[in-house]
Amino acid sequence: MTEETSVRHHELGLSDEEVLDMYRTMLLARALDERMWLLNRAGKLPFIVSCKGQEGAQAGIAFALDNTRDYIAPYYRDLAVVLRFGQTARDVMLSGYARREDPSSGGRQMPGHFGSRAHRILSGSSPVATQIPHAVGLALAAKIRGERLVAYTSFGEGSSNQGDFHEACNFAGVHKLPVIFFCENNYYAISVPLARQVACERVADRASGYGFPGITVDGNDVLAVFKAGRDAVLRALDGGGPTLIEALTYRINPHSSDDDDRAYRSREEVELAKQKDALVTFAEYLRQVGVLTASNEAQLSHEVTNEVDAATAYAEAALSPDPADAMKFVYAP
Amino acid sequence: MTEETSVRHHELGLSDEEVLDMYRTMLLARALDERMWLLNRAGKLPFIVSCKGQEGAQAGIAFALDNTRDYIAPYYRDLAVVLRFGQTARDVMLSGYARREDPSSGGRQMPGHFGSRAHRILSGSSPVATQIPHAVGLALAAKIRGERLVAYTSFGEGSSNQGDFHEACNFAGVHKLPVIFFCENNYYAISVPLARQVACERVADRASGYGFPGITVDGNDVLAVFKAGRDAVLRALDGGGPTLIEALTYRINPHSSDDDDRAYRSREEVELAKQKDALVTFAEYLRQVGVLTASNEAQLSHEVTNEVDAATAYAEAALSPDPADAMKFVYAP
Amino acid sequence: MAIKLYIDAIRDALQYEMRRDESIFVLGEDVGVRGGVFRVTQGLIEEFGEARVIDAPLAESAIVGVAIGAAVYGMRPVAEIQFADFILPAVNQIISEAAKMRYRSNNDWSCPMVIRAPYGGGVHGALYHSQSLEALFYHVPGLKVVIPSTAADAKGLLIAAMRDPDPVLFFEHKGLYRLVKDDVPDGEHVVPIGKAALRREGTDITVITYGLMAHYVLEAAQDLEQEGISAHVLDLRSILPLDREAIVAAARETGKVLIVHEDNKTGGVGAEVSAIIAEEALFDLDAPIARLCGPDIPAMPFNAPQEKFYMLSPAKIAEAMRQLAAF
Amino acid sequence: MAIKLYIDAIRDALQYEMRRDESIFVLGEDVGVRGGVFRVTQGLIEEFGEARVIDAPLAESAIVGVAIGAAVYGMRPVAEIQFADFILPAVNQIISEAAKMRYRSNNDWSCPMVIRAPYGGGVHGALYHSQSLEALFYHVPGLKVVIPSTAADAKGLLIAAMRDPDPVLFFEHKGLYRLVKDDVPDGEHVVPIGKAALRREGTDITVITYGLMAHYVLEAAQDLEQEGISAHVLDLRSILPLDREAIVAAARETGKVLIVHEDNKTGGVGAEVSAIIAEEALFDLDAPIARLCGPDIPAMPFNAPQEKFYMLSPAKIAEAMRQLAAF
Ligand SMILES: Cc1ncc(C[n+]2csc(CCOP(=O)(O)OP(=O)(O)O)c2C)c(N)n1
Ligand SMILES: Cc1ncc(C[n+]2csc(CCOP(=O)(O)OP(=O)(O)O)c2C)c(N)n1
Ligand SMILES: [Mg+2]
Ligand SMILES: [Mg+2]
Repeated sequence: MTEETSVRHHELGLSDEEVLDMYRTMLLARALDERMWLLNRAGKLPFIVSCKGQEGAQAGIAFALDNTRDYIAPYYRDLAVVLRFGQTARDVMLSGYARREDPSSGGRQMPGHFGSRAHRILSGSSPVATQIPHAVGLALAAKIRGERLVAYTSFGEGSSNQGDFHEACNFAGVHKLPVIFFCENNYYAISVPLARQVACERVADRASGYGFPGITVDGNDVLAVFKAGRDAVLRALDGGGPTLIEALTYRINPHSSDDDDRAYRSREEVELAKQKDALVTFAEYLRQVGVLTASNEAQLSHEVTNEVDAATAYAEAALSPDPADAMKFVYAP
Repeated sequence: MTEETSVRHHELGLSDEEVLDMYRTMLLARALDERMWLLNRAGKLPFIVSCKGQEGAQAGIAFALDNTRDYIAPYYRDLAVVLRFGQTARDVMLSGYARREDPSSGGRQMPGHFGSRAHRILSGSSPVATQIPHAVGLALAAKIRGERLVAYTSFGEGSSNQGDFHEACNFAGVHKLPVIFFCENNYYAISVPLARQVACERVADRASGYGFPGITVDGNDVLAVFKAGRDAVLRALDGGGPTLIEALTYRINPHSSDDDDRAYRSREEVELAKQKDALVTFAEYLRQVGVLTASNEAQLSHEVTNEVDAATAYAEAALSPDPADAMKFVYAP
Repeated sequence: MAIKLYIDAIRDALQYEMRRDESIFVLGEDVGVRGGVFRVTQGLIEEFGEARVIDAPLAESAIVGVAIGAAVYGMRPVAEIQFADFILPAVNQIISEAAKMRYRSNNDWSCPMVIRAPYGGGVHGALYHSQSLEALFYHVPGLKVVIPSTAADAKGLLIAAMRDPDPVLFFEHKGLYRLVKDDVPDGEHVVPIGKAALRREGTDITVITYGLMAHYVLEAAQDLEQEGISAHVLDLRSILPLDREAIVAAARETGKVLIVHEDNKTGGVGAEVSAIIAEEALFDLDAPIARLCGPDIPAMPFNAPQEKFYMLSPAKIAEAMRQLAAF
Repeated sequence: MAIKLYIDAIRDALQYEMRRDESIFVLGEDVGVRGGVFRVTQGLIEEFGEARVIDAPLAESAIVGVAIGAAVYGMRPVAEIQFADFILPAVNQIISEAAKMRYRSNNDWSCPMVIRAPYGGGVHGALYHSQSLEALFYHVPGLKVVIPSTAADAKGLLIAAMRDPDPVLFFEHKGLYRLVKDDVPDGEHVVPIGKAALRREGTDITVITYGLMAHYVLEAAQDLEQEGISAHVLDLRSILPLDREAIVAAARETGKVLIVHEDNKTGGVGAEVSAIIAEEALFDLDAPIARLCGPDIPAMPFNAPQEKFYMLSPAKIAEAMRQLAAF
């Protein structure tokens, strides 16, 4: 492993272990995503929503947060984020198969609707952007209680058009709350391209309407995202208020397993995005700086595959929820 | 009357008659407002919402629009705007008294809920900010139909925090629609002062989140508002899209006849605002440039008083709606 | 006349009416290039262009609010809400604005528009892509709410909705899109809003229902025929306004009433239907008015066993019908 | 015990509970310095400070959404919606989020919070400051909906709501604020949510009601006493959950039922109450189940004659009671 000061992640104060951990998280997210996609195509999982192409941005921001302290209200693509916050491959597969043991919802919700109180991952729903005020409320509560933490929430660029985004940002801005608003701008909201969806040049421009900084980063540059995230976290903890971070990324797969993206974007565009994929470029970086070697790379890949295999086998064999248990937990038991 | 080129309103292409008309509109709005307030205190009108202090900004913008062409979706304080668009003192009083003949609502709505199809004044409701997307829809319809016009909508700074403001601005921005978003920033939303309400420095800053210009003008400077309005109208008609104009103004009266503002702002602050009141400062300007003279000023005042008196007398004597007519017009007759 | 899928009948209605009336335009999420996530609007952008088939930004309150603005201007917008579950951000625009525009302006302004939304479950849609939301709207004066169960009705009611002078919510059961097909008249075909359809005459029990459940009820009725139970089946089609006369007449026909809907029971459409009967036909009844509905849980779970638990089926319905007949 | 105004009882509940439980905080428009537009929260900011009495920006969806975020963290927010009419922009947060948080997370997360909102008419509030909105919510599993009619209940139910592990909508009739006063226990006083109150025993007819109408019904009942008509009066207090047993028992008591509410009739709470009775006590009835409600119009007009036309009154109610008694 290298020691030169010119190594970017060292400059950011990240150890080789940490960047390797980041990479591992991305790899695991990708492997899970690809496996679930296959299982969907094989007719085993009725529905899948994919994080493919966004793992780099997700790992960058997730590692800027403190997964033993902060609260997150993620959106449905944030697989790498929730893995960092403690969900396991098995948890994810249990949700994919809608099993009784699914920690997010007991098989009640679609995959991608993460949740875990133990890991401070707030349960998410399908209507987009509703989680954004929740993060603001978490931050407000922490402020009232005098607890030092950050609340993170993520959403797509299309979802930044919802009223809830606006109202939540303004509330957080007025009360200078420790919130990280993380927009994963993947250029499409289902079929609608950025220019037909968002009227401003950059989603980050919206921050000026709420009196806090907005920055745009290359979402395929894991370390740039990490840095933007860490700066925002430090500001937030210092009482400096919220930050809006826009990560430019790309959704490599169709919107969901029910979508067919050929109607609305060219294959060339998708191929180009695959070349910029952080999973490719970050691996290259790690090889360059000697963190990733032929041997640990093979081992990582082996481990991740085993993890996904084991998770799949476990979830496949796990029990479905009891039909009548659908009546439970409408209210406190 | 003066002819020098240094006269501001001439530079703007406004004739003496036009600025006098502006002033007359402001004066009439003020006189109506004050009369209704008195009638409320006398127990004759159950509820009043006031435009006092905002007439200058309203006259400025209203005269920048074409009242024979444009559509407006005004908010409850826009008395001077609707007068310019064709509502009369009598109409306003009929609404104050909730009479059958009230053209806005047949006595169904509170005063300040203007509406008139003949004058292209869209009927308004009480929930704030809902009119903002309506203006966008009017502009969209005109665009589809190929008709050349502008849609105007107004709202307070507090209401710019509603989701509907955000969603409407973005829609208009994406489709480059001819909309004027006019924010009358009077520093309070009922009791909540600007700094606790709006997280950014200027409401106009929000425009950058929608890819169109946002400008802040002194709302007591009638001509500055007019100029900003006219520039925006020209841009809109040229296909340049929407503009957000923030007019800095002040609400001299309490929020409504049910409010008591002493709990939340000092008398000094209110007194100071009264000195900057456009009704005072614009009159001074008009006197300076010789448009307002001792004689026409007296005549104007006399005319306006007569108009308000006659309107009051008419409305006072007018019939109330028939009780059972409350069942009408739930659906098309 | 041609046999058409429910989904194709809806597209047919849109296309027919857009050709006839230039003021109609469609807006919603992914309705353009993508042709809608269910492909209801497929082909429309090619025929009518971007100006009349608008891919709106992801903001339901704006979709409805902008449609209102266009409607008051004189256009006839047809707004699509991608899933009925996502109509909730637009509730203020629908209830405070669209429903009250005519009333509040004393008939000066009006708001002729249609809001289409796929609803309903049984398609692995989970909590937020399966809900029935009609109970939210059917008590709101100023709105009309339509729920067609056949392809012919889907076309005829949608055309009626597009011609209606007032706002109409048009709920399409997504399970019907490609499940149901029937004879749909070509060209002009209008089914008046507010009239229920008697789907089956019978003498022992009356079943009142709508939407996908109309099919399940008819299936159950057919099975029960063999057991010697004869069911009278009324399909409401419009739940605001409700067809009071048809409801009362159907109840009187047999004196035993079962109301069936997919939406959860408490406060659902069945409550009002039952109340109408209890008000107007109480002494014609030979049995308590029964309701068979979705359970009172927040929504339908994703996993198959619980989704099945939530959903009614012809078998569950037949069982309730048997019990009523035996009363 | 002290005689207190309804509004003071509500403030009493907030103050008592905020002193007892540090996790309770209040947020809403003008609730701080202004003490609320009706002065319900007057004095709270002075006692509890800006951190626990928050003047929120004018954005109802954020008020509810932020409250949800605080609730899941472990706080107990009490959000005020300035007028019930303005709850509509927050419907998505209430129905999609608050009501489903526990269910969707399989009991992992929960959302203990209260949303207070003044509702109701007869106060010159016009179309948008007079509405009854309970029909929008009482069919939503996961929510509780409470409407107290007395000062003592207002206090006891609000304390219960603040201690409830699930989201509670608390509707306060603005006409009651300074109209009604009664004996309110000092200090600790909890009225369990979900239990109706029998306000009057009678033998001829049963009237089921809630909110301001409970007072009008009792007034009418007193008048009718003189005419020899004896009314049994049930005040629901909680409309979700409804107290089924109490409803059925009250209906059986006299066999003649009138349901009275201010909200418009179609799809209102009365529909479900009627349906419950038609389901469970049909053969105990001696008359059709009657409903006397606001008319089915979008909302209550501003002008006095039409407002009066909309509003029920003791006289209108007495007339309906007489008719039912004579049946
Ligand atoms: C309120 C609401 N409206 C519509 C949908 C349907 N929907 C799901 S995801 C999506 C697009 C989201 O796009 P974006 O916010 O850019 O996120 P991405 O999926 O691209 O990551 C839409 C329209 C929804 N879930 N919620
Ligand atoms: C959705 C909604 N919430 C709350 C209210 C109650 N309300 C009426 S006006 C107002 C303040 C509006 O402030 P601002 O937008 O600044 O306009 P201003 O009255 O100061 O001109 C409030 C809270 C409302 N009418 N609508
Ligand atoms: Mg996107
Ligand atoms: Mg203001």
